[in-house]
Amino acid sequence: MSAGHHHPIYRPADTPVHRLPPQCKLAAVVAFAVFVVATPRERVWAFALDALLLAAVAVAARVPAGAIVRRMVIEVPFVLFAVAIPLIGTGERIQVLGLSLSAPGLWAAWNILAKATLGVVASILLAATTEPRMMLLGAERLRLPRLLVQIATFMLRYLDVILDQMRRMRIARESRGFVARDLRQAPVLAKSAGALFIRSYERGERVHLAMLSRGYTGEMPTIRDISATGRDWAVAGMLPCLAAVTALLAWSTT
Amino acid sequence: MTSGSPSLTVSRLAYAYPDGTQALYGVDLTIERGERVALLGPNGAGKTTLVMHLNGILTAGHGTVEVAGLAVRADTLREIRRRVGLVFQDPDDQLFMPTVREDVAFGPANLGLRGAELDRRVHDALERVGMLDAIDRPPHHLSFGQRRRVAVATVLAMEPEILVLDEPSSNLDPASRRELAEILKSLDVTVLMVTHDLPYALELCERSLIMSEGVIAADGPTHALLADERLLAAHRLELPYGFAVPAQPG
Amino acid sequence: MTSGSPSLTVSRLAYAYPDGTQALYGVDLTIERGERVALLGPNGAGKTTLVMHLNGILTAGHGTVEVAGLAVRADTLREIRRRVGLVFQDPDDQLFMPTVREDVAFGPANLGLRGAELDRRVHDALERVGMLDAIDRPPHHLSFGQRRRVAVATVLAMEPEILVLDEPSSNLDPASRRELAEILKSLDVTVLMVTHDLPYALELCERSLIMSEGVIAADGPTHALLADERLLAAHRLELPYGFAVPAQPG
Amino acid sequence: MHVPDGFFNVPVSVGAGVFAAAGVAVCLRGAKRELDDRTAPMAGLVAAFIFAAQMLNFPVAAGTSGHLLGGALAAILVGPYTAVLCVAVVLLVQGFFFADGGLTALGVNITLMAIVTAVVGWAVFRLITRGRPRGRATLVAASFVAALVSVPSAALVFTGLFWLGGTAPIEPGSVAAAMVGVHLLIGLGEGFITALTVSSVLAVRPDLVYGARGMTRALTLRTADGDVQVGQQGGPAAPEAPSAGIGLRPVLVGGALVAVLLAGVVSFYASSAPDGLEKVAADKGLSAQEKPHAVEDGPLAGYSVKGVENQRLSGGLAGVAGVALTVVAGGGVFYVIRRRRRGTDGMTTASAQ
Ligand SMILES: Nc1ncnc2c1ncn2[C@@H]1O[C@H](COP(=O)(O)OP(=O)(O)OP(=O)(O)O)[C@@H](O)[C@H]1O
Ligand SMILES: Nc1ncnc2c1ncn2[C@@H]1O[C@H](COP(=O)(O)OP(=O)(O)OP(=O)(O)O)[C@@H](O)[C@H]1O
Ligand SMILES: [Mg+2]
Ligand SMILES: [Mg+2]
Repeated sequence: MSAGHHHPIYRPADTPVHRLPPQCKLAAVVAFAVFVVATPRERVWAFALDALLLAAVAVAARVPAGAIVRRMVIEVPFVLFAVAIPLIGTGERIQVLGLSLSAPGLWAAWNILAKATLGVVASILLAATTEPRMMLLGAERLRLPRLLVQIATFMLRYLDVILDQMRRMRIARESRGFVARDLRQAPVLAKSAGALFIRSYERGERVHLAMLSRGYTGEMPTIRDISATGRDWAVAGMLPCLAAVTALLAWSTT
Repeated sequence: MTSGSPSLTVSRLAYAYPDGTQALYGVDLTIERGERVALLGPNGAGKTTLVMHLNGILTAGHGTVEVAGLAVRADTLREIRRRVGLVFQDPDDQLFMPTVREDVAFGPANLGLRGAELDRRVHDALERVGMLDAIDRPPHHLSFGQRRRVAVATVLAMEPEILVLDEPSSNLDPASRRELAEILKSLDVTVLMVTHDLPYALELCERSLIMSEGVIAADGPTHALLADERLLAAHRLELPYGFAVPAQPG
Repeated sequence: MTSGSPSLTVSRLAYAYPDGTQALYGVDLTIERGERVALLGPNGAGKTTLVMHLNGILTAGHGTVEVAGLAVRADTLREIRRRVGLVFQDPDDQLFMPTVREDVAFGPANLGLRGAELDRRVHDALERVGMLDAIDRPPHHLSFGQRRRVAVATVLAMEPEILVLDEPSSNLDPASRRELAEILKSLDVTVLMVTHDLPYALELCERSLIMSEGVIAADGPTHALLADERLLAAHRLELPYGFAVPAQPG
Repeated sequence: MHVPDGFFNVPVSVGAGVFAAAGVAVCLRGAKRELDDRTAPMAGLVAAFIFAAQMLNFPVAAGTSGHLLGGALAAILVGPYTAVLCVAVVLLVQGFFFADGGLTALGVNITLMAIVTAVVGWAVFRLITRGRPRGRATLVAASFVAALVSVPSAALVFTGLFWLGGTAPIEPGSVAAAMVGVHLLIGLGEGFITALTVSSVLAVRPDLVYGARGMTRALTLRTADGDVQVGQQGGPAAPEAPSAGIGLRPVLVGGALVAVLLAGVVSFYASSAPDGLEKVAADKGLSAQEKPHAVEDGPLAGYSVKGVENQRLSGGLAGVAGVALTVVAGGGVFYVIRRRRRGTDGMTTASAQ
């Protein structure tokens, strides 16, 4: 991550998706994820429909497929886990390519892979089209408790401080001839990690004091208006509504 | 001297940092409304520590601080901070918002300003320090001197009654330094300025305080203090190379 | 001029920060062994950006940097950093270990020094900047000026061939400022010093470069440059209040 | 341990969601007592730290890797209530800004990684440090143990939830064995990092460690009026001294509440969605009641669960069992430590005589 305030996952652009008020997008993505999870796993076609919905959003938001795929590595640990389920799963076994696999295990693996992937892609699209600060404002609009929003605000702010400190310390080390080659350098790194903690802590504290001394009372002044119109909600609601219809169809065609 | 209570009254102020280092050993000072006072002294004298007490960022271990008659206490902090604007020694401590515009707007917005009035304040303040061009850039991507200028703007935008500046001229280029002096002269507020630049202090402030080892060691007209070589030398102060005290001080 | 290749050669250096801001637009300069050169210029001129190229912290977007005949490239970085000691503009960028002692020892230890020799270096360096008392304190609990002094010590302890200092005198009290000048004069190394303090440049460096908007706008004897008011004004430089150029420059 | 979407069935996801929301609500109220106007920034800082630390995965064994959970660390630095908020925020941010961890699994993730780790970590920490001269060594050791215990506890609860509503047909026994085994190792890493961090903060800024309140020595100020002692004036912003610290009791009560709520909420939702539960039960062979169970031999959990025919109730009880196990495991550790301590104390007195 670069030490910028714009998170790299965010891709600035001016599309209808970017312009939607953040609270609408947040609610839509959560609802979408819920309907996907509620879809019975045997209806493979339903997941294909959901994937198509996301693809449509990605096209509308002009988020290239490559960017999404690159972000999806976050899923890798669970893909590995999912691959293991049929091998160690219980229940009736079937032979696939000479391997004895558990049939319910295969279904479970498919279930996790499909639902997790759809969830991850939906989150990626949300993060790619919503600035972190807007996301926080949106969360506040959705009545997420103030204190939580504030903690998140500070967290993002201090993440920059910490990453910035890390970067500064690395530059300082290197410019005095330090090269981390092998384990023998670990003590130096451990020591500077301890110092990093305190330094970020104290810098964060000073920053906070600077805020206090400019009249901060615990609430970020909201300078931008992000109220949503009925139309915004209708547009954002399309994604979860279609997913809900898909889920309903999937249930009713049992 | 003007009517009413003094702008700043500090008495018997002592303070130790949490790690045990004592920085202030009993500071007494009074600054009247509208005065411009320089705070001089060697590195580690306790200047920054003192300054942090003036708007309640640090609170008195012992002793009292009063701002325009109002004691600095937990329940008066909001009012105190509205009155006292503080420019930190390290601009990185001062700037924390994602863009220069939001950073400068932060203070006035906390005072309740919105809309056109807020915009005007932000523009004015940035214009004064010559950083209007950078209004939409992230502060941490500016050069050090540029950050210092924005830091000054964040406080100017709040239009405080009392302006406290901790080495505002360091890292500024000579023209900005003069421009800052002109800004400070043009404002009708009480100013306390920490500086290591003695000619700058002489130009801007009629009165100076010398702080040393956690106490105020001298207090008087800048001109007189700077003429006293023994006093200066005792506190690691000296006039720079090539400097001649002008006949008629600023 | 001494024999061999110059200490520093920069040619056609251009650089843009990752966010797209271009800071250098083609810098050319040559500094001979043993010279002391001041780098002057307004805020945001690109001085820090240039300096960061001299030991490979930033690497040339375009153009070349050579240190004593050795091109700054990924494979020469270790050797370059052994030769060039860089004092950052912000002391917080320089100091990162839990105590002052460890911080000053860090550089020489990386050069392979151990035991008594290492201790001697640490003590000498801290003594020179007058910070021996603080040897066991955490650097981030020092005052700004004290941190600046320790930052200088960390580089002095490495005894580099070429010393590059980015506004080393800012935030120093006047006596420390003079002491630093004396240290620099006593060392037999090439010095490139960024500063906004023109009298200081005049005192310490025979030659100056003026950097402006990403290029070197002037190069010549400090005395001559500072006498040229038109040139100075064009680059936001001006002599401070009360300063008279001494007849026989430093 | 970031659970993705689709890993747990809907009833468990929703149940855990409700539970997590209730827990966070309790902590929102509690946090106000722990810190003053520094709450949000300090919590934000700790959250940022945990976030940064979670980005570094360390290899554990056999190809798995773990990362800091941070609940215990946060509890020691900022207090248990605030700690839950910190970690919850980390998880929210990871879910929404980084697509890490499923959005429908947020309830599960918050329950496991925020609530369980912080509550267990803090309880262990308090039990070890309570009533002892709290030297730095004690605090650091307590931090280590607290963090070490908190991680397998979370793994245990995970197993409990998995048994209730995991979608994968794996024997809960092997899940328990694998999870707890791996997380014991991760716990070691967690303990190490936590102890190192707490120790380094204690060295320079003891006033910043919530778990060390009251330990910081009074400062002596030399003034014109002679020497004055100033109490824990704290660093900047002079917070009013936090009101009386939170004893162990609320934590235990909270833990019990957790158990009851978990059981109640989950079984309630399970009953409202019988299809889902039946499906899972069928998948896992739970309804057949013939699965050998990892906790079967446990005197408490095994007996009661085995004897219960009603799925719903059995589900609820399993939830209780999961949490109870956590508490018992944690309690066992304190008990051993206390016993050991008392033993050594006795020995020293004996040798003194
Ligand atoms: N955070 C801190 N923790 C502990 N001690 C500190 C801290 N900050 C400053 N000190 C110490 O307190 C004393 C006064 O420091 P202060 O920053 O007030 O000095 P100053 O007069 O502002 O110096 P400078 O001119 O260098 O900025 C110094 O001895 C310093 O080392
Ligand atoms: N990290 C950064 N990202 C983007 N732009 C930057 C960054 N750092 C500096 N800049 C920009 O590059 C230009 C040159 O900056 P630089 O820091 O080199 O100036 P400087 O000459 O050192 O100024 P000063 O005297 O204020 O220290 C400025 O316009 C500045 O805003
Ligand atoms: Mg200071
Ligand atoms: Mg610079």
